[in-house]
Amino acid sequence: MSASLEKGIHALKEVIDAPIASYFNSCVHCGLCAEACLFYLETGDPKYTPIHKLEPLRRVYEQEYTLLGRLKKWTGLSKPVTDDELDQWQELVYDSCTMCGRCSLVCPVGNDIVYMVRKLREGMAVSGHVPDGIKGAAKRTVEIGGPMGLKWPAVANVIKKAEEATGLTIPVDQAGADYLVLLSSMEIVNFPEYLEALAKIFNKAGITFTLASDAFEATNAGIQIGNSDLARVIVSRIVDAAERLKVNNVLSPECGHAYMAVRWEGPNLIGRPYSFKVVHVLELLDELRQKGVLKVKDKFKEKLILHDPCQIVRRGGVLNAPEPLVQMVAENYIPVADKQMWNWCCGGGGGASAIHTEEAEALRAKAFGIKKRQIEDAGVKTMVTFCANCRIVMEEAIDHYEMDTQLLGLTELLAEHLED
Amino acid sequence: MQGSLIDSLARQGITRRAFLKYCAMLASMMALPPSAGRAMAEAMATARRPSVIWLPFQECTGCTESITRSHSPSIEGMIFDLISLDYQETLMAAAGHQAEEALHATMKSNHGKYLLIVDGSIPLGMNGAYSCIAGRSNVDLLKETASGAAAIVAMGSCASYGGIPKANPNPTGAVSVSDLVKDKPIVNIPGCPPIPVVMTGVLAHYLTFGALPELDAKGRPKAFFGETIHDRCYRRPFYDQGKFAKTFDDEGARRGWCLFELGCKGPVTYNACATVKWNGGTSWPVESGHGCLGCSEPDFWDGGSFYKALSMPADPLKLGGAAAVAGAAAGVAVSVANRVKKGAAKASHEKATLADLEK
Amino acid sequence: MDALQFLTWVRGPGLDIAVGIFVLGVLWRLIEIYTLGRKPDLAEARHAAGASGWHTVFRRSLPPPGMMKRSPVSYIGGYIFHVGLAIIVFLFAPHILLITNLTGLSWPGLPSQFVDLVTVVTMAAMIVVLVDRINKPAKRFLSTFEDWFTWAVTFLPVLTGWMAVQHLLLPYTLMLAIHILTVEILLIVLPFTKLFHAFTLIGSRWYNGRVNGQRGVPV
Amino acid sequence: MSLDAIPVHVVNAGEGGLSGNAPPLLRELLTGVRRLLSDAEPSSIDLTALPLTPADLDWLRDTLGQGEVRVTLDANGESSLDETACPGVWWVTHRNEQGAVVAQFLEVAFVPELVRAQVEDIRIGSAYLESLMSENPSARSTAPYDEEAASCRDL
Repeated sequence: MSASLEKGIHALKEVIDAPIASYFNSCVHCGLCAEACLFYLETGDPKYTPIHKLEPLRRVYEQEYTLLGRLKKWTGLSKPVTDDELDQWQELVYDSCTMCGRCSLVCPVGNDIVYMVRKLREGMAVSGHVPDGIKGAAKRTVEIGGPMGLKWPAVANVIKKAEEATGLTIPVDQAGADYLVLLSSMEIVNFPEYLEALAKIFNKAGITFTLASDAFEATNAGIQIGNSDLARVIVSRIVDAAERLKVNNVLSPECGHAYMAVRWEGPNLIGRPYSFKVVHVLELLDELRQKGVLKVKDKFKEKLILHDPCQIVRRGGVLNAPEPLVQMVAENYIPVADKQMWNWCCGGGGGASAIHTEEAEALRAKAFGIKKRQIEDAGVKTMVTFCANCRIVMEEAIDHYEMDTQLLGLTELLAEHLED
Repeated sequence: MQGSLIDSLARQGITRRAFLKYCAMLASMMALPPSAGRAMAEAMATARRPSVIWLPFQECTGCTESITRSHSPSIEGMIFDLISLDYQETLMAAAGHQAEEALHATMKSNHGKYLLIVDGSIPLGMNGAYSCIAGRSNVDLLKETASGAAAIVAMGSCASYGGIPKANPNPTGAVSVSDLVKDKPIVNIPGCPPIPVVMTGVLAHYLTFGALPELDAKGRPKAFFGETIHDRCYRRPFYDQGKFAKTFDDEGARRGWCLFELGCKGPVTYNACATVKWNGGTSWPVESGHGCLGCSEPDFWDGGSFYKALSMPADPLKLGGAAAVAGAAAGVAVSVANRVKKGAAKASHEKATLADLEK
Repeated sequence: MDALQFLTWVRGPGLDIAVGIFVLGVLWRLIEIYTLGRKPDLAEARHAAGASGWHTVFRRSLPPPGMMKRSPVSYIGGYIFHVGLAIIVFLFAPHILLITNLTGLSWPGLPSQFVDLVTVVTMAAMIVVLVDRINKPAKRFLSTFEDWFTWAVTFLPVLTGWMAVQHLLLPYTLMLAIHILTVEILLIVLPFTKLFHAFTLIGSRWYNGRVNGQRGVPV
Repeated sequence: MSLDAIPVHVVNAGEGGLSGNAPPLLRELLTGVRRLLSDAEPSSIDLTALPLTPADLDWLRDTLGQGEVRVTLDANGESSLDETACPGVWWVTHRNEQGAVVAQFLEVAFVPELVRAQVEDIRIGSAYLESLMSENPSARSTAPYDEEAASCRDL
């Protein structure tokens, strides 16, 4: 049962719907989406024009679902989509598209281009045109549990260390807790302090929480590849655990696409609304801040700017929570020009960071140029964000450009300055 | 009736001064320099009067009446006398064989020099049997007479373009003079009827300069048919301000506003009615409150209703209903086909596994 | 076939056919597009002010922050010729006459000298936008035959209409007939090309606004 | 209801201002007058053929002013041949029977051509004088150009 062009076309025929039809009939080729896409702006290469990345999907829609399109296909006027065309498009749909969604906000006729990229990836995936990096991550997540192949013992060990560091207990598989806490592998491996910060904050706020030994992983490589069947398998683990432990809320960690997967795509993947709420850690912290539970004893002194991760802010809708939190904990926070839903992507979201081919990494470095200018224009040495993947991608880019910029996680920053 | 014009005019009680005034006015109207006026006066006064043959074919005598001004004799009528009208059925005393002999005598004696005026269209149907004179079809008569003519004047829309007899369905197969005669200089003076002064202007020009005046693409004298009625119309300012009469007796019509909405064909009709006017300068169709019919343009009778505004489409929504039904039907057909295809695709969905990611 | 007959045909049967194909095309394509359906979003909606389909339908007509700087020609040129076309079609006396004859609705028009000026500005804007499509790499890369064709099909009616009113080049009869003919071509071509964005734009913006509004993002 | 009952206030497009075509005519008149003086050659300018707005004509009329001689000619409608303030320059206006102006000229001449009696007319006039002197009243014709008498003669 291997991937094939027929499967790809078949998948596209399943997902093409009225919005996609309306979008393709509205596009006037004005090129404004390119002016909003960091890959085009930083490289100047017209092939990175967002709507152009959807050319195969457009032709399948036209040939399958319009009368004139069918005629054009039969008369040979419109060439059917070929396998090597999809192969050529892989670089456009994955390497040079982080699904940051900025193009969808800019299109004058209202085409939701990122919505269509997500659908096109359904066809790309089952036709075997997916970057190896993401394919590996998906394989590991489905077979082992997480994109980095972590198993529960590794998580348990991190929990033990966190308990020693904070002196607080971190419950596991505790039924009836308020929050089921999810972690992303990035946090378990690179930023274990996130769990300690959470423990301290929850303790301070008096909120009960638990982890689930069979559903600790928040990320969803199925979404990144663009295959709903695999994504359903991954997200069902979280839903089953949450329903088994009868928690009221599931806490999505500092990870971009995880929030999109669990909060917004999950119900549509499993085909029914959740019986619990999904809350992003920032939304929770903001709630605590408003209740006055979250207080800081001192403030972070140096100048810093905030990077709003696309999947959480622009596409996820967590618009207003981050800024007040940063203002609470940072002495002189400098707001950047394009912020919140107008922010610029770090260049690694939507699975792009998992692609380690040379060209992809060079492209990401180039795309980081826009973020580099933001940092330099603000003249800061520190940048805070709340997505582990953004931090990794930007740290790599900062090393690449030998900049001395320090990256902080917002939750950890709050925890460090939390009132005892 | 030979002898110079000035003698006959004097006998009619027209002083030389009056004649000079008339020539000055005519020259000005034909946009000729004032000096041409005097030249016209001399030429016409002394010219040997050319012989003119007037051949009436499928015509209603409206042109004859308009040209000869039978209802009010004036200088123009007298000028008309300037020509020795040797053959004109309505006006000549002779009839029958006598008239025929006069015609053939004139043709023989002035061969190649006489002016042929044609009035009415020429039927080709039933090889010309629709209209005959003395047993001979108009077609033959025209061909024979035209061969000896120095120049031909097609008088009125019928002779110029076929006019009303040629209107759909054109039962008699009527055609215009220029459709039949190709080898002679022809000047068309369209109009239903044409303006008298145009006729005398052309004759005066022919006599003075021995040639026909400058013609436009449709063979009409540019001096009179160079501009559209619309461009010369005194109600034009109302058109520019968008002030239109909606019905023939509403406030706008009383105020003398533009009749564009009531079907005036002024913008597409070339003629001199707006400046020269009719009935001795009394008035003209628009001034009397009715839109121009465009009678000096070819096939004006088939140019759509006289009361439907030019820019107004006839009935664009005529096919609208049927088109809407057909459009909806096509749309629904495609949408059903789409639903079936999408449903089948969904039904035959095989749950993707990791293996499906590998080629 | 002389000018008056050509005008009569164009005004009569020609326009009937064109309007017929236009109505047929619009209905067919609208049904073909919007009956493909859309799965309802099962995720729990986040209620944020100003985040809904209809807000986007209007808000998306304004340039997003920072975009005007990036390609002013597209925006300013686009606004000018779209507004210009609207003024010419809906506020020019003979056109209002046409609409009144069809629908009975009537409203005061603008003085024709002003509309002449608007027409010239509109044509200038369209030419600038065309040059921009040739020069700007992203636009040129995207452009297919359809883009150049639809530009011409939209530009010609404005040009010939203006020339008819100004009595330029050809006699009024012929130029008016050519003007109406170019309008007919525009009507016939519209539902089957990107010009159909005039209709689908509302649907597209609504979907975009709806999907993002569900997640609380006022796009 | 006669035509002029229609309360039409025609706003002629050019009514407003001067078209600027009138002033150059003065120069043309000057050359005409000089030619008249030097080689006694008359000339005339056809005003109706020129694109002059009513305002231009009024301006011209005011500028050229009024002379000492005003001639009215009754022939086929009234015509007026008035001398302007500049002797030798005459403003000739022809009207038809309905009184509408059909032609206007600026004639540069010692005497406008139409004012001079024409030779043929004089000859007919002399025949009339002779008839006046003849004895029997019936032979006397009532006027040199008797309309009714003329029309009864053969055409």
